[in-house]
Amino acid sequence: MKGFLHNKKALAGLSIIVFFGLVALLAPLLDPYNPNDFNFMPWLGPSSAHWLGTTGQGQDELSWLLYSARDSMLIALSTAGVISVVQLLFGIFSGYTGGLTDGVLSTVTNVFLVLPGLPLLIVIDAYLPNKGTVTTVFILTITGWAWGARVLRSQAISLRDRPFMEAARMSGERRWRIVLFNVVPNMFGVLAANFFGAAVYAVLTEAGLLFLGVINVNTISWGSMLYWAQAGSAMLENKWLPMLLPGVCILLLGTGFGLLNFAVDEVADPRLRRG
Amino acid sequence: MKKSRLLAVVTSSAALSLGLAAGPALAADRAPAVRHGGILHVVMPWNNIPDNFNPLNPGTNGATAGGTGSALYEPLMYDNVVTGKFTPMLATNYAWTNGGTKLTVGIRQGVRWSDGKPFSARDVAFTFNYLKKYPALDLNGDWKTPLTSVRATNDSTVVFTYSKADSVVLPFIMGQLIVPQHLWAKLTDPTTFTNLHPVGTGPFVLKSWSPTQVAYGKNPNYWMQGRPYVNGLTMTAVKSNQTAQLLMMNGEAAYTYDAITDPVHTYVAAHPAWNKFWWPVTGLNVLYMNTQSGPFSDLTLRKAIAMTINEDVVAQRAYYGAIPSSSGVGQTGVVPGQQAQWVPKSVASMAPTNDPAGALKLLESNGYKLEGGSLAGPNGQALPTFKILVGSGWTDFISIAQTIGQQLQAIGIHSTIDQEPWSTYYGSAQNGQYDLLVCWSNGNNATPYYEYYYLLSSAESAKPGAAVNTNYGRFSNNYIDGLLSSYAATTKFAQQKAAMVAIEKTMLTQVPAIPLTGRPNFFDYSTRYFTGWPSASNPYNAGEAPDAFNGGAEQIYLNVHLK
Amino acid sequence: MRYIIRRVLLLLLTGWAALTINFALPRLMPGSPIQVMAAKYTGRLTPSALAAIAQALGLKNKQNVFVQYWTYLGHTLTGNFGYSLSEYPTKVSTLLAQNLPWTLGLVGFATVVAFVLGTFIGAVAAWRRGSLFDSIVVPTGMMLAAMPSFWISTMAIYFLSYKLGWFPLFGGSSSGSLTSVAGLGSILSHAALPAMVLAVISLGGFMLVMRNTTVSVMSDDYVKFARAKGLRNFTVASRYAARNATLPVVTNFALALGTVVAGTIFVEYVFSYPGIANLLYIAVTSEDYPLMQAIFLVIVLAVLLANFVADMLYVVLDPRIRVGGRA
Amino acid sequence: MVSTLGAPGVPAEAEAGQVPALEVVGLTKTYSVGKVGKPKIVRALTDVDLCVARKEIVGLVGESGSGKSTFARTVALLEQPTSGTVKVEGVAVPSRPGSADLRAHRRRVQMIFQDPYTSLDPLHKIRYAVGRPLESLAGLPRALRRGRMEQVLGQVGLVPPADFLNRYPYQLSGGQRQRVGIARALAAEPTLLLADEPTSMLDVSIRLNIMNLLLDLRESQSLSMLFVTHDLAGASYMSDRMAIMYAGHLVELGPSAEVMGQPRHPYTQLLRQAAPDPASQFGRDTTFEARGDPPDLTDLPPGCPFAARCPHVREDCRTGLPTWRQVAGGHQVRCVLYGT
Repeated sequence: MKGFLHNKKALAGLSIIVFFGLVALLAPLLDPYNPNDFNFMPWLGPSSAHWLGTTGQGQDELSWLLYSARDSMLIALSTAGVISVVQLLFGIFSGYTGGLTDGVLSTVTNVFLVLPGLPLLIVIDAYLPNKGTVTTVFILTITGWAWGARVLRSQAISLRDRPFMEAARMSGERRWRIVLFNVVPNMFGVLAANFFGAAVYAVLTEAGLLFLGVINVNTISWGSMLYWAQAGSAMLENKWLPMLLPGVCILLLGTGFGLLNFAVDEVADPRLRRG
Repeated sequence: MKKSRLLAVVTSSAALSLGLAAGPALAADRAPAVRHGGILHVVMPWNNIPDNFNPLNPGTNGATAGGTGSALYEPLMYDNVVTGKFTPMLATNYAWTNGGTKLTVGIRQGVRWSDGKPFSARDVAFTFNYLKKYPALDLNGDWKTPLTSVRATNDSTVVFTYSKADSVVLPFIMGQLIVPQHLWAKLTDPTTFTNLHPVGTGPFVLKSWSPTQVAYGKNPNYWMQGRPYVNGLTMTAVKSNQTAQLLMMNGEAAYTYDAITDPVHTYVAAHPAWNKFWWPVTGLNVLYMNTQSGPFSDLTLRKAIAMTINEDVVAQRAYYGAIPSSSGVGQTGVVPGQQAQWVPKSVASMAPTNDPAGALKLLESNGYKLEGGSLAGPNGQALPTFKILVGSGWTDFISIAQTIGQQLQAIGIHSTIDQEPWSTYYGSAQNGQYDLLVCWSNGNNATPYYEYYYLLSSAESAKPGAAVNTNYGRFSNNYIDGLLSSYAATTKFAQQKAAMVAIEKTMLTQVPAIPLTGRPNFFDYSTRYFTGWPSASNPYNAGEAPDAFNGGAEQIYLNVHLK
Repeated sequence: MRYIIRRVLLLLLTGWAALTINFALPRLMPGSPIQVMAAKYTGRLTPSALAAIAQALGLKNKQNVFVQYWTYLGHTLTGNFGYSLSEYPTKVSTLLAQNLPWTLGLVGFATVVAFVLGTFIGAVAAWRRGSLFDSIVVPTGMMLAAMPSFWISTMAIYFLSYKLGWFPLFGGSSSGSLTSVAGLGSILSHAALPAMVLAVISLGGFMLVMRNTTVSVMSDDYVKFARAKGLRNFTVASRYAARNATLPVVTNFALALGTVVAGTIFVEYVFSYPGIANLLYIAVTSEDYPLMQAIFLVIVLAVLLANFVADMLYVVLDPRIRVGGRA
Repeated sequence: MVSTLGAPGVPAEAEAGQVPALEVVGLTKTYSVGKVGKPKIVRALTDVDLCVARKEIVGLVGESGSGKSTFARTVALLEQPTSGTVKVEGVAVPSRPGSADLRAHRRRVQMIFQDPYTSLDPLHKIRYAVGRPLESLAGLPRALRRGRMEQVLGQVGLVPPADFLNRYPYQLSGGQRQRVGIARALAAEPTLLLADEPTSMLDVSIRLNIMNLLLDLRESQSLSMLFVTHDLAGASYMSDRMAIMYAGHLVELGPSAEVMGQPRHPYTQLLRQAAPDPASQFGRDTTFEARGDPPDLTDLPPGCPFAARCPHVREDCRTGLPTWRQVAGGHQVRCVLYGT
């Protein structure tokens, strides 16, 4: 942990995440207007009343931009959380348990790895009746868990053969306790790196799905901001701020999670550590 | 389509006889100097252009590959839904006799197919009988009407015989594209036939094809002397609306059919002198409520919602003022172009005004209560949060839903927007699985009849749980059904109008559905190189799309010419 | 040998599972293509026209699902994908043939550029670990990897094509004839911007993976030893470190193909490019089952084969695997 | 108990009617490996009999792959025996032990692992390693645990014990870690200790310390011990008796001085040559000069497993497994060179 905080990439990533986290928490206080308020003239330019102007729908751009941090943080953290749990369970059941379970689960992973994720997302989304955050997290999880699961599986396999697992058995530990207190904590480094990797995936993919108009574009989020900018022909209205800024925010948040992923990797893998 | 329709002698319509007398409505005839030449570039947001020019094939691009129905093949007459006029094409005249059960159509002489073979009434009869043989090709459902036979009595006459009178089939008969008997009689499977070397009577012939572009050249055998003015036509598929728009803005194409977002400030603003659009309203966007069961079966609630929604704001938000709203007299469901003829002053004076406060009073006097910002029903229970169903990706409908949702909060009705992929959206609409639905109306025509028929007729509704065809609100009322029948039962304009007026009043008093905005044809054009376009002042067509298969776009190809 | 047999079996098993999912997914989708079409024509098609279309598309005769599955497997093996619903009556195979070359060209070019440039930059960064160059490369790679492809595409079109007019606005070419010199020039000028965007967004991943694997390899004893022996930096870097680090990068690349397709969907969508990824998006949104299945299949097979080739490459390059198996 | 020839593992005390700490009879362990449909059987242990008397240390010696570790792990029930019986203090271990049986077994039998660097969970403090057996095996009330932890750490020479309780494994040296490993094994007060090459991963200078610690513990805690090693000299220093294992078979068994001084089995002689001076050589890795490789355990020849490498090999060696022969008091060998 100490090494982690001395890592520059970790610090930079953490600062970005904390920044967006604060914006997300304080959005109702920071927002000059309610982002759902459509009562302004559409496509106003930047002014003292609307620092970034208004959308084609007549909403205040700045309020939308700030409030959107909530959606992205929520999606990123909850998707990454669910994906981590799935990957962890997978790692334990496939890697630690081994045997036939492992064979079946490994094949499932391989199938998910070769299926093209984005189209699969769109198809599954079309099948689901309710288009809320839960749905989004669900479909992002379905298509996003397989990559990290492989890593966790091999981590679990290598843990399974470590002597301290046998030492724990000799100490009379029950199986579930070994899993909980010896296996899981030792997977934590990989798990954390995967968590941040999944967060990058979630942020980018959700924004992409919103941009394509596949999931609920009434969400106040950066992806839907881009969707509406595109749909409202912001380009032809010569309004480039509403196209530029949400993208920059997505990019920054993604980079923040990416840096954390990288840093955790570096700290967890001594070969990548400096000096 | 079990409708009882009685004889309707359409020739009694003054408008129609005018159209016939004038011959092809070629407005540019009067222009002093018409320059010939030039290639007209058309752009469309199609994915691909199929290598198939089969005019009878349903396909999915509105029946045919780009230009098949407008450049290569022709109908008997073009039915202009804006003016109600028929423009003779392969037919020159028609008459109903035998109590409205016999339709005699005069066929134009001197027409040749583009391969040089002569065209005659036998080709027409062949085409209709072909549709009977292959029902999959019968897009207009001609053989689902009381039609019993189609015969060519000689080279210039075709006779349609009906088992009983049906006045409303005429637009469909006249709109049918005609194919050459000498080529099509040999086909074994016309439903999957890919017509790679099309032979038609239209003004153009196919020159080249690629998945993204087709080029057409002048048909040397074309029957109309001196037409078309242009030497050729290209149609380009660009996949996205926005790209089509960009090409139009840059003057790289002169004609497209595209619902441009905020056309005045984007497309027109780029070159105000050239970039024009004419969006004639031919239908409606409607807020449907399930009147069969649930809270919206209560008239009070429907009325209050209608009073609360400000259609002008809705139209402004969704279409940036480019399309008229259905406020005021528009609440009758009669589109603006038809109002002068079909809406009398007595109905116009009943036109409601936007009045959320009045809506609340009406609700409260009927047992509803506004408590803590939420509306409670007469039974004391708060109304649930309603879902407004729209199709995903349709930004205009989503904007409409957003605006309505916000406006309804004034009377304590809360809603969320349910955005579904197209098929789910349409399936839910047909199965009544929605609270509130933003959808189009059906039956664009020159009179309000079909609009009302599809919107309100019991025949288009269904029992709970069963799917409806077009009456998504499931409104069912014997009085309305009677009025619709009486319209079809008479040929007298006064009596037809009386039926329509009664329905208009019902629309205002019973609120079976709430008209929101007009639904136009999205015709966009550029006068940079070409002139002679249709417009509000010269509506020789209804602003149809290049892939329309009723000959609408053909009117444009015949009339535009170099500046 | 045992390893190869196991790989082949895995290939077949995964292929079959993907085929089956491919079969099941569209059948799980709600609604029907007719409803999509009705919605698409927003009231301009009469109910009888819809009925006629349904009949022509063969959507009325319902077969037993197992019969359908059997037919599907047979057709897939013989490459008979039937007719596209959204472009009826064009054959799916025709559409594939029309669209596949565009994507192959675009993705091929972009990936090769990204791979070559990315591994080179990554290797140099690893070698000059902790230098200014390295400290720029890592965050830059991170940002490139977090770049939303649809956004960068839109921005590129807005500024480079629309504002500056340097590149065409859309499509694969502007000329009808693609074989002429002008046609070729048109193809290249149209491909330039989307290919650059694709290359830029895939660059980051290659850079970072190459950097990290090289750093790991460099801490291995034999590289340390080679350096200690006084071999020239360049020799060590190219002979020992880079070569051993490239192996995992190559296998990663094979797996990453699936992800590349996702990025390509956005790029082709925004650029209206006539490729297979855009076609897939269209197929999915218009519920064109046969087309969707065929494209899914093409992608799955491509990824599977790439993985298989990478596995075989492993056998050739890493003798340890020939003996035992991998954990 | 029958004659010494019939039951070679039984030491003299057992014959006197005293219940041995460990009594293993006919222990066999096989693994199935390879493809489905065409499995191969690896015979890791074949029909092994061995007894460890109270307070006795028995050295189990063999080269790597000989099955000596498998023997210890099977006795510890980390592996399921394929057949044979294991009795601890006269109580037979159930053939399909439940978790309660396992805990009862581990209460009495504990194991010291080879590698002190990987046998401690790096994420847990020493307190956890030593404390867990107190809770889950000994069932010691919470209040008493700390005292017992300090006591047992003191016994293995980690002083002051309180300091070590809160350290992480990475803060300890290799020798200290192995002491923690021994403390962990001792915590639940077992009667039998299975030491699986406890010194092989340690620096030579520390090996003797650990061995002496184990010898002291035998005295102070009245422990019996199975000392598994590939180091003949180390085994002779530690053990009362030595058992030589080859390819899953015991080939020679006897008092350490006897086996060391007069090795009888050709294999033992081979080992002995590799470690010339027992007094100075224990602690150094011994290597064997052997003709040929150890046999493939999946394809054991029917006769003496050592036949392929044996300089004195005879025809009858290849046909049947030699029986045990008594060569001196308590010294037995399984070789045809010695008369029945």
